[in-house]
Amino acid sequence: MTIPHISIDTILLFTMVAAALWTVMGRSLLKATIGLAITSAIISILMFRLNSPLAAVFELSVCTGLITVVFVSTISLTKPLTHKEIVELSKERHKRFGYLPIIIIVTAIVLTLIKIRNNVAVAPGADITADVRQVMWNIRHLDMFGQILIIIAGALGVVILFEERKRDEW
Amino acid sequence: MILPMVLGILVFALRRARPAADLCAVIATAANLAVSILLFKGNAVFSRAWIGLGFEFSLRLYNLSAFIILAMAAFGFLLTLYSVVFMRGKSGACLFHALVLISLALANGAVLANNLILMLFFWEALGITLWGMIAVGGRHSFRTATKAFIILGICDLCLMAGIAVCGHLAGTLTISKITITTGGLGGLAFIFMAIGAISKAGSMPFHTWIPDAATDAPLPFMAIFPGALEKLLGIYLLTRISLDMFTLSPDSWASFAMMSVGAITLVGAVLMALVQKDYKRLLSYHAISQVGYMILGIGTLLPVGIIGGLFHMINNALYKSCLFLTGGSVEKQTGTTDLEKLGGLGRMMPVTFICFIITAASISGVPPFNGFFSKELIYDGALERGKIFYFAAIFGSFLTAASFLKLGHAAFLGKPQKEDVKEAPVAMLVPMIIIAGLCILFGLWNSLPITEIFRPILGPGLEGHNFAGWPANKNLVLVTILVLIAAVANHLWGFKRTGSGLKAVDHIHYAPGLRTVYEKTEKGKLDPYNLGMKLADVFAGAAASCDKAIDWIYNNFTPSAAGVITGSIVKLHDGNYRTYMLWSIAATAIIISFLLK
Amino acid sequence: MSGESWQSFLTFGFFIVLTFVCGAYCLLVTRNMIRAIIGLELLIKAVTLLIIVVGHVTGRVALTQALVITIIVIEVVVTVIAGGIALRVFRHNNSLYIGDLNKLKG
Amino acid sequence: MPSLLILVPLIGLVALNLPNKDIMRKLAFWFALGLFITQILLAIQHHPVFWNYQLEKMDSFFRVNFSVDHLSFIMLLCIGIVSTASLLVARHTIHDEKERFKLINLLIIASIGMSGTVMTSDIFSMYIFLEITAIASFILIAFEKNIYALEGAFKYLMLSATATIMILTSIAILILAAGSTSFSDISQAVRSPGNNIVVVAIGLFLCGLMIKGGVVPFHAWVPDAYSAAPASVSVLLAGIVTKVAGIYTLIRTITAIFGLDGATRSALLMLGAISILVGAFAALGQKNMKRMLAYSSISQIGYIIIGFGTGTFLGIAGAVFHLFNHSMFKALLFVNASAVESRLGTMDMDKMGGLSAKMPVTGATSVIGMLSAAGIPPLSGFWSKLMIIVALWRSGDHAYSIIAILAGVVTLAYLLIMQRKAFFGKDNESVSEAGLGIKTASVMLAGVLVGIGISFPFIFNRFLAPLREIIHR
Repeated sequence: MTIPHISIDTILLFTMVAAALWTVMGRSLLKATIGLAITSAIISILMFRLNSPLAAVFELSVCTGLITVVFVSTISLTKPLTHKEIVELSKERHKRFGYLPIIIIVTAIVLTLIKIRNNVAVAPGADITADVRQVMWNIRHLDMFGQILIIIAGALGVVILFEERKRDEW
Repeated sequence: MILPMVLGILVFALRRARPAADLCAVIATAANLAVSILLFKGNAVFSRAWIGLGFEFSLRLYNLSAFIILAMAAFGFLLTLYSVVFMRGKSGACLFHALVLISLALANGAVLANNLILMLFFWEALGITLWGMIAVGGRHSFRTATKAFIILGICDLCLMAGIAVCGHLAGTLTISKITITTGGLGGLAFIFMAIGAISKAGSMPFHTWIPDAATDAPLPFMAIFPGALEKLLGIYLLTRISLDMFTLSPDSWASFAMMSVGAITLVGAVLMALVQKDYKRLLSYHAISQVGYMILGIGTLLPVGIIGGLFHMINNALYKSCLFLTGGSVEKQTGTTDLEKLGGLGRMMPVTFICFIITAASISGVPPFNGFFSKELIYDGALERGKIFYFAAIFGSFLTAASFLKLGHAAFLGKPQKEDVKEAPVAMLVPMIIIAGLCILFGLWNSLPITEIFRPILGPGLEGHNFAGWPANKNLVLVTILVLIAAVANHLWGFKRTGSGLKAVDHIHYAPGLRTVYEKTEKGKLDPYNLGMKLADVFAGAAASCDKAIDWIYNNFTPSAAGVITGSIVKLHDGNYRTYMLWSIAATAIIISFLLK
Repeated sequence: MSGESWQSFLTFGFFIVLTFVCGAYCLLVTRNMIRAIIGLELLIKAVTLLIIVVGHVTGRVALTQALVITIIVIEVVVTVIAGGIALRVFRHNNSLYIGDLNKLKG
Repeated sequence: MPSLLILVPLIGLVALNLPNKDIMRKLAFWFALGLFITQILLAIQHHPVFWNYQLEKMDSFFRVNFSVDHLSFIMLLCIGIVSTASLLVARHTIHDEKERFKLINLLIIASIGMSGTVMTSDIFSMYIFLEITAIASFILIAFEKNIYALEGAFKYLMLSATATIMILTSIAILILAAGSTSFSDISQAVRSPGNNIVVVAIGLFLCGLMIKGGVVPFHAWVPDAYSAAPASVSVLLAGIVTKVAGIYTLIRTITAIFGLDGATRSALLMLGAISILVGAFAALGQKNMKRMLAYSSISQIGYIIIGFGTGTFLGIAGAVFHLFNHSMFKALLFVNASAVESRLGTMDMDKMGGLSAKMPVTGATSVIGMLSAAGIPPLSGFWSKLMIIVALWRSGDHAYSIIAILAGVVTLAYLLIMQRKAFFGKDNESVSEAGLGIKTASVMLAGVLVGIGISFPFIFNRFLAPLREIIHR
């Protein structure tokens, strides 16, 4: 790979990786969640820039919004750690996660060294200018059924997993 | 043609109601017998395209297979009759009968099959029923059954490999079309297939499960399987491969190898038999030893030897199953088979005793019983091929006679250990009497089986030879009779020394160092004999430790090796998903880099 | 494919791979169930971005958008269920420590 | 009209969850049973009127490129049978009606997912259906909500999600190369050689599927998930879910899209051999019945992979046939395990013994299952193993065929250990035979095994011989 040109996209991408790094290395779970939301937001901006507004809106609303809510509520339902524990944990965490930036830099260097030939020939498609909704409803409506099924399954899962039983099991 | 009957037997077998099952078993075997009598002398090929993979479902009936089937059917019938009485009231009797019937059907299939894959199919399935039958015996027998199954399974794998190589070489799997020479791969195939055949027959070193099974498995099993069916099958296959499938010359290494295996088996096993103190165990070692004769006979690859081997096969099946049956009667009536606790049964169980005498005389090769004639034929063949084999055979014969004298003496003569032992029930006696009668018949009228059955197997090229009647070589007969007399003398001598029939041959086993020196000085004449006995003792010891080593491999080494592998694999699964994920990612990386190459 | 769009694909790919590394490292190293799920989220996001980029460079924006929308729906459901399992585990163990999740082994 | 197989259950599912739940709860079992049995019948008959007819209205609305061939038929049959067994077991192991209702709902969802997977000819739809199945499975494994169940579900979820990411990355690259997601388009684009990035995509895709299928070394979640799941779910999971999600998809994508070139072939053979050995030896050391069966599953999957790796017609037909047989006998063994579990409350084999006296049906059928698994003639498992071994031998991979034969001994060893510990030996008092549903399920599966074993030539000509078409496409 060649070294990427500097442009808005590149800056955004760089921020994305930085946000991801922060997510992983962040001290508390809440910070990690916020980091994930930021990553997600940056990705949705990138999607806008790549002519995919619908996906971007979806990403923004669902991932940045809904998932963050899910995580925050899960985290708040679990027991918060005491300050002392956090300090102890974070020391250990530095040991474990300290390698990540190094690994990322190494990967980046390796990637710049790899040469990938551009011999991917794409056949010109008919739907280059097609509308998303058209595609979704006319070509990929099986996916819509899949989505319905998955949502039903998810609903059942929520019912089953979050429902409290009367007698407490081991 | 025979298939519907096989299926019928299977259906019968699966019926579970107890009294009905007994009846069914008898009827089914009788029907089997009737059909095989009808088919006897028939010559037919039944063939059908099968699953479109180039295999054929083909059965072939010709004189050898028809004869074997007849013999199996007869034994099946008689022994089922016997076992119905013997097993009455024991747990698992129904299952046992069912398994016997299924085995009979499978054995029929194996004999009839004209396609190696088909034969393998039946052959392997027999292993399962065998396992089941030993396992019926009780708590201890499960282990034995598994051991037997593993040994036979490994040998069957050899057979499978042999078949694969055969198919590769001959380009067909139809037995009657295969002709292969024993060079290179062909030799390998021959070795593999011979291993499969002789292990089924119970030859050394694949024999170790038989004595164990003798003590653990139900007795009729011993009479049916190692006594009759397995011998018939194993020797049948050996004949087929050495006569039909492979072109062997009498001077080839294959012949030499087979004869060596035969000689070693017959001497080694009989030495083991000599020192046994249990009726059934003793018999089981003889069952192994007699296989040695057959392999020796067939291994000569001379017409006389082959006919002797085949004749010996049927004779052995006769007297060995009858001997096992007498053992069964003794066990049934006295509750034990330990020779030290038996004695003086001859008066209380006269019929059993007479049957025993007849069959023991047969197995020892006393004229004019059937064993004598077949052994003479084998001696003839062996002598022609090499003196050493002849001496081994004669020596084996001597020890056989000695051990049967001991057995008969200990069990049926001497001081009665138990009072009021009754004769066995009629249904158990009938098979014994019939078989003993056949022993005499085949002895006196030996031209019947030889000219009618065995000669056609070898086909033309035997004009002018008539193997029936009294053996041509009178010198051999003389030697045999001398050996027998020597055996009797040996026994009497031992009996005088120890005063017990059981211990009459102990001097062979215990030939001790000090006493040898003493005897050397006192009886200079018997010196070579004693030395020989000492040598025999060494051999017996070696055979025993060999036995133990093989046992150890089967019992300890394999499981512990498996245990180490298993243990380390299990330890790798530490329950942490991150480990598992790491494996996955690493494997993905490896696979992708492999694909990129 | 034109050199320009190939170049832009490579640029995006470069950073997407880096994000992959982040997420995978998080999955492999973390000791907290929630953080493991967050790592998973990062990976899925990187993949969605990759698909959109592919759509952009091949001119099949409509198709890839449709796919991405489905992926996002699936992703949400998976995350919710994973969160539910984590919550349940917390009820039992009173911790989210992954080391406690090795009762099934061998 | 094959889309009805997706549509009808979906509508039924929605209807079941409408208000007035009491009636629906009672109805759910029969509805599901009807669905599965219909599916079995349709798959056996493969009547052209149903499978080829396009409804006028549906054609325009439901323009899904479902393509149903003989491989799909076999898989649909399998799905129907195992789902039925699982349903019957569920009826007798879960006593709370509310809980059972939820479980049945999820069962239906999983079976829709699987049916969709085997019918679709679009790589992304395949992914979606896989995901539907997977999500239903996560919930089903965690159904009892004890810590083991949660742990098993979490591990499965994590590894499955990893697989998902691999598959999606691969799909992205394939779209880059082909511009479309249908099998035929990708297959055309992929077959030009020398395209490294596409090779990476293929590798990722196959590895993702192998995670889902539980091929060594991607297998480690399998025993945990199987042993933690409730009885009926482990029947479904072991019987069919991993087979459809991992192995069927592998066979389908390789035959229809990627093609089996030399490197892929040797990779498959190697992985298959490793799976056979690792699975068999690991099973030898297990004390928990379900775990042992799970490792046995891994080993049998190895046979399927190795048979498929030969690339010949005989090998692929053997692999598909073994896939079917394995579904049947593994489902049978798990049904029996659930019968034992429902009566003894434990899966520890050291605490069992003498069960065949008290549970005759369970004991007898498990012997049949065991013998079939060990490849003993004339049960069905023998034929498929024979086909695989012969195919390996003919294609020149003698070493692999010898491994396959020798591993048969180990297979028999661990199954005998299981049989002896659980069903033979000392008596276990106060145990009674399992419920009617479980008995029905095990007798049904055992009947299938025996029947197929006996009528093998017929089965071969009717179901396996047409598989030639998937190779020569």
